[in-house]
Amino acid sequence: MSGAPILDVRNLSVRFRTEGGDVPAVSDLSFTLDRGETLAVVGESGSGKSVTSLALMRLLPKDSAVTVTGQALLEGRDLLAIPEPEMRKLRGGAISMVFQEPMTSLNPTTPVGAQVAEAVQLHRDLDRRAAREEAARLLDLVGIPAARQRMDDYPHHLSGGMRQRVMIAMALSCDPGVLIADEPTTALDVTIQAQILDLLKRLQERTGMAVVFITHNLGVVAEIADRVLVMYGGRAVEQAPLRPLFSRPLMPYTAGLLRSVPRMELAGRRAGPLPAIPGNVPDPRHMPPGCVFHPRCAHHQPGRCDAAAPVLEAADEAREVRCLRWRELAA
Amino acid sequence: MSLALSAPAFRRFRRHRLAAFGAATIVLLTLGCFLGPFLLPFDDTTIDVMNRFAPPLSGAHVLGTDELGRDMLARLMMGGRVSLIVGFTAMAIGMALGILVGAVAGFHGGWLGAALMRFVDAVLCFPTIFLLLALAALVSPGLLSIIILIAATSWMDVARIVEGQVKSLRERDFAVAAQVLGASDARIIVHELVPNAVAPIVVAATLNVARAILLESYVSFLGYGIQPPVPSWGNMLNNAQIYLTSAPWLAILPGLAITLAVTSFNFLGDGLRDALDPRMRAR
Amino acid sequence: MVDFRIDRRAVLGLGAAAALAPCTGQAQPRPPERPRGQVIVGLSQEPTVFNPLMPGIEVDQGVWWNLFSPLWYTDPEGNLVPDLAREVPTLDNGGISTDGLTWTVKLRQGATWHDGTPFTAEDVKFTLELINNPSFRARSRIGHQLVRDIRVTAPDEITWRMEAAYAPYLSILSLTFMVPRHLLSGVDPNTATFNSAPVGTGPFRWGARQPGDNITLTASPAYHGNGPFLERVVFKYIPDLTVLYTQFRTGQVDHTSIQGISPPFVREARTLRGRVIHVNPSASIEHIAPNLEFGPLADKAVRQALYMAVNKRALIDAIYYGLPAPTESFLPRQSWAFNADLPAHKHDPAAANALLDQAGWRRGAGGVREKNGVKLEFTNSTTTGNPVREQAQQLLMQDWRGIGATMRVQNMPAAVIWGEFWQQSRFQSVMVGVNFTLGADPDVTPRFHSSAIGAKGGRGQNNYQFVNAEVDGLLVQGATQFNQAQRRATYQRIQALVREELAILPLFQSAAVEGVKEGLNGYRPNQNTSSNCWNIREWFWTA
Amino acid sequence: MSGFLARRLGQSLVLLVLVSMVGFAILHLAPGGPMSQFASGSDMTQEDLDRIAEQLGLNRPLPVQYAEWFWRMLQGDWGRSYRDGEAVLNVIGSHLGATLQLMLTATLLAIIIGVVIGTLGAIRRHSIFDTLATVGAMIALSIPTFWFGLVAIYVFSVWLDWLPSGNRFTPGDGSPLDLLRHLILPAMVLALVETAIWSRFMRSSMLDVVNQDYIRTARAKGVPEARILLRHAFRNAALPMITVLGLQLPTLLGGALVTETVFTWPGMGRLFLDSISYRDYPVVMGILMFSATLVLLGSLLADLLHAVADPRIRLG
Repeated sequence: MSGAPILDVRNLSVRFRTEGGDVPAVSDLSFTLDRGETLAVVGESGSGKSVTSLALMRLLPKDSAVTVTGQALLEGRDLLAIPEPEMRKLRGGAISMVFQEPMTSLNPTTPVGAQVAEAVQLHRDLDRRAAREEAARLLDLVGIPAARQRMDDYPHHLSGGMRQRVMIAMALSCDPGVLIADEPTTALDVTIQAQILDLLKRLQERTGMAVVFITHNLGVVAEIADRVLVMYGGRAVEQAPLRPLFSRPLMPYTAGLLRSVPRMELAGRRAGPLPAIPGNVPDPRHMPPGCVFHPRCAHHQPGRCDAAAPVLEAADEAREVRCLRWRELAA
Repeated sequence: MSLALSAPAFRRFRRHRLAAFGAATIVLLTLGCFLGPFLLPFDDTTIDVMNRFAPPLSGAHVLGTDELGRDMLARLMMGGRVSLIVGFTAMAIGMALGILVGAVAGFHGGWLGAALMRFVDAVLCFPTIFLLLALAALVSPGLLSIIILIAATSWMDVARIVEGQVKSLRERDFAVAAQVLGASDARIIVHELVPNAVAPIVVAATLNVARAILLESYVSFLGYGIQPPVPSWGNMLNNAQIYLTSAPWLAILPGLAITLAVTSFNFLGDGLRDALDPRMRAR
Repeated sequence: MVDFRIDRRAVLGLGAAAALAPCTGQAQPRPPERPRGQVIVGLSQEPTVFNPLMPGIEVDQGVWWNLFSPLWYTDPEGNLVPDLAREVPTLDNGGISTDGLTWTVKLRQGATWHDGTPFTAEDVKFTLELINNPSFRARSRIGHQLVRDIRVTAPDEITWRMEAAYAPYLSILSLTFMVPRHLLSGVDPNTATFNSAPVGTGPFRWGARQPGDNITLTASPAYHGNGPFLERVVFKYIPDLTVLYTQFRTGQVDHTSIQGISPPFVREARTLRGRVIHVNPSASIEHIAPNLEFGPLADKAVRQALYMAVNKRALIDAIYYGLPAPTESFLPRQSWAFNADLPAHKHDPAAANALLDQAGWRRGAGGVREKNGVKLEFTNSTTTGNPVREQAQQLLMQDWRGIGATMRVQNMPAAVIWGEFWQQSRFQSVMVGVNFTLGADPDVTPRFHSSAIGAKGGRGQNNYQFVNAEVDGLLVQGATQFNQAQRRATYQRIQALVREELAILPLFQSAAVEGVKEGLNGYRPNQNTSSNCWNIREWFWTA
Repeated sequence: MSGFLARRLGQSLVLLVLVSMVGFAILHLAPGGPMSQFASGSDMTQEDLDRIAEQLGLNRPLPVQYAEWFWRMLQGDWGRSYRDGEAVLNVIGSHLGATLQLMLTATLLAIIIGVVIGTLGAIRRHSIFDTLATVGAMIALSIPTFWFGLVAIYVFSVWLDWLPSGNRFTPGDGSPLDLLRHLILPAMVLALVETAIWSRFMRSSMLDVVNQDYIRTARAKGVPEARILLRHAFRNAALPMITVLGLQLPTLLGGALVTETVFTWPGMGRLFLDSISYRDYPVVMGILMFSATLVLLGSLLADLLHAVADPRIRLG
């Protein structure tokens, strides 16, 4: 179980066509994911994280307003190019996804057990009864107490945390190689958040799946990630293993993000009020010239940062960064 | 996987194209009905018994003549005036009544509000046409009475909308804050509530014009409508019924006019709803 | 069905009598031995009243004629023909005493009710008494309230005394159907089951009623008269005249009755194959009813000018397709009392203008005349939903505008216009068709006697508020005369006076256009009965 | 649940009393009266008319008449028709069948066609089909029903001579085929507007649903599109339709009135029209109360059904 990455995303771009013109939601994004690895994709809202995950699942609206280019090789097969029926078989099978909103992501008129069983039955050759058995096992696995009794409950009977466990059970039903978790804990309160993260870690250890964990919460990242991909304005701006990134961010944006997080989870110390990054996420229709982060960057040099667009360059064998001044700043 | 071609742009264009079509048609109809008769060599009430039932495009009368030899185009225009006047004034009165009742009920709440809203509920229990006919028995037919009749059957929805808005806004912080700061009720209504309620009201108003024009034709069809010799699209249609086989254009033309006008208002209302109601915008 | 291929158009215009039998040279078709087939009669109003003594309209009466029998009826020529009576009482046969106060009626023997009970003089007595029963909602008590001391002298003979001599009572009785004592005594006659399952002595018996849709009658084998030759009669309610005509055209109904065929359809109807169209002069006189107490209309000169300004010919020819005949009288041309020498109407707007100028009506602002501050303006009303009448109104409006008179249309639903608006003379003018006769009797006391003005506490229907001492006197005289020649003179003088005063502006004697499917024999229009369904007993299909 | 039911029924009864007052006042304040139609032509005199009005109790003060009517109604006696002397409930009952037949046929047609059109329109949003369906529905909602009826009669009865122009059956025939032939045109006309309404509601409901997160979830599970539509989207989209049904059915009574007039269909609508023009107060009141009850029951039933079908809803 080593060697080639399980997922290899190359030059992924997503554009939306709107009244106001073309919107590049994701630009030229490339990353890899090794088996069993957890990659955290971090960024503020609007940075393109969720669009990336939906693009990989091919769940973006299938109309002419959306243009997706690039490659996403899942064990060598390009998710963006295979025919839809094949893709459908992969979805929920080899690659599955957990969404942000547990309150609305379950079908309100179908008992939860049936929803899990449906996923099981779709991808595995089981009859109804066996699928139901399997669903019960999965619900139990994700830590739903008295799982068998809750099979016939409707989603509205369950709490948010429980619903998210159901979602996870559904996602895991076919031992996926890759699980994309799109802010799975954001909508939950803190104690539940921790439980769900624990659960995910535990399940990952058991099944050896790779996880793409999308979040804006660096606290969560610290807890779960092996590697971190920081996105800003639809681009990857920094990519590094967890520890080096946290201890020595190269991109000023990453540094800003880290400063804006209560650091107790990270180092147990806390110093004064949290300095948020000034300014707002750029309007994707009017990206600033040069480095897209320069209007908010404390280190930006007029005439340089707003003139040439930086490229993503390798900082060392494990790290990449997109900044014109990273060497100066690191020094 | 690469998809091309515009969609949202086209989609919005299409959307607005229908609304624009509606608006343009309404403007044209209104202009035509109010200015057109001045340009025509014929009067809408001049009878010419020697020249009855002239088919369209057969002579001096572009759209032919009716059962009394009157010019159809002139009558359609004058009828359009009446129908549009009925549509707009009935809508305006209905709106005013609805807003008044809704605002009072929503603002004061309590037993008065409850009583008003129960009354609204009771009136809504009557199927519109039943209520309309029952009310029609009360008054002698005529332009004013038909306007009042239609207004009397189309204020309840607005009352409900306004009452709901007012009530929900009243409970919101800013209205409470404004009240604490000593703003008068009227000021609160004008500055805080009206802007919030205006979108659904505008939509309802547009759709109610369409409804009023349609109801006028129903009432006239059932014999309780505008009196001769004043034409309205409804009574023209009613009178044309017996000539359906011999002079079908007498029935077809006003029917088309009604359909066109009502469709236009409905398109416009639909477009306005899309534009004004953010919840509906996704459609 | 047999197609006789006659030149229908030649036959049609001639009206009632001519169209009776298609003149094909073939032998007159003979009725079958036993009742056969059915006739579907299309009606534009729904018959709902089946107790023939309660308030009903023409369509109800059309049904009554087939379920019930009067003592005698008036035939199309105006003769009284005995039915349940053996003979019509007259001064000559002694049935009516010379002072007109004692009446004796000899009854037919062997007539039975549909349930088998024999019909006797007790039933006649019961019927007359029921009409005067204060708790019974009897339709009309005109004439009946004069009846006193009813005595059954034999099972087939009855006699009574009249409070006052009243000649029209003969005609009133010709429209009074007998009801069965054994079913109506001892129960509330207003709500008796009889009212919804009537039992009569007529040619057909009650079958079934589908409310809002139809009534089915079936042949009564025990009927005492000629016929019936049909197994079944269905009275079908088709509320829309257009649909009624369409269904007649497509053959779904065999006969369109009462409202019949609307004038606009007549031309097309005459071209239909297998359909015979009858244009029957009816007893209804279409007129403008002025309120003689209302401002300008109180002035006789105004009425005369208005009348002269009416382009009757255009009205009749264009709007009514030339079907009705212009008239000057309130009586139908066919009445024995009709006055043919009334001055004829002349369309003369110039003379009308001159007359108004002379009478002091000067043209004011907008060309409308006025006199002493009173404008020559009035409203005209009729029932809504009658497009043909509305057209006539608009034509009159234009005619009268030409002489400086403004008429505005103010139409109302029937329930409103004929309510207090009409009964209490709240109108200014009304366009209406009225049958002034009682059966075939020309007595018009309720319409023109000064004591019959509802608005002045009167008991009749003189809603014009016509007051004329000479007419009053003549009306009293006519009601007590039993000699027809004398009565004719009286009523001809009344017609002349009403025409002279223009108490009504007569337009025309209405023509009812009714259609009959070819092959249906026996249809005989009768303006003395309110419905031409009066003799369905004689109808039969050509074999 | 029973608490909810009791409360709703209580509210409904209060509303019904209000309805009866409004209706009674409107009717009896209207000029004219049930005796009017005899005044124009027949042999009845003013005296006769006054006498009968007196006998019918029409001269008493309005509150007295109302009180008596109300008290009797409570005891199940809705009075007797002035027109034919039948008990009002029987009168209504004898016209109800025809109306129900027409209404149910039209509704069924409208639901089936409307739901299919609406669903397809939502799935293929902004396709040519959807555009046509949208425009078509708008036009259908804007056509005066009676005019459409007249045109339909002109085309199908007068011109093509395929179908009868009115009535419920041919007298003396009444076979199922005959009934069906008579039913087609009026049901089609009545269904036109209904179909438009249903397709609009269905489309909008379906659009609501297909944009829901759980549909995305289903896709993420790899559920085939067809199954997503049928199993996941349709069921959820159909739920609000129950409410539409509950609210639509009674208003159909009004729509049926016009259609019944055009096609001389012997139903409630015609009865109402005839009764209003006759001023047959007991029957008119009866119909008003009946339809109001239907409206209230409709919405109550819709709520109940909705609660049964939608597990999220708890009545309380």
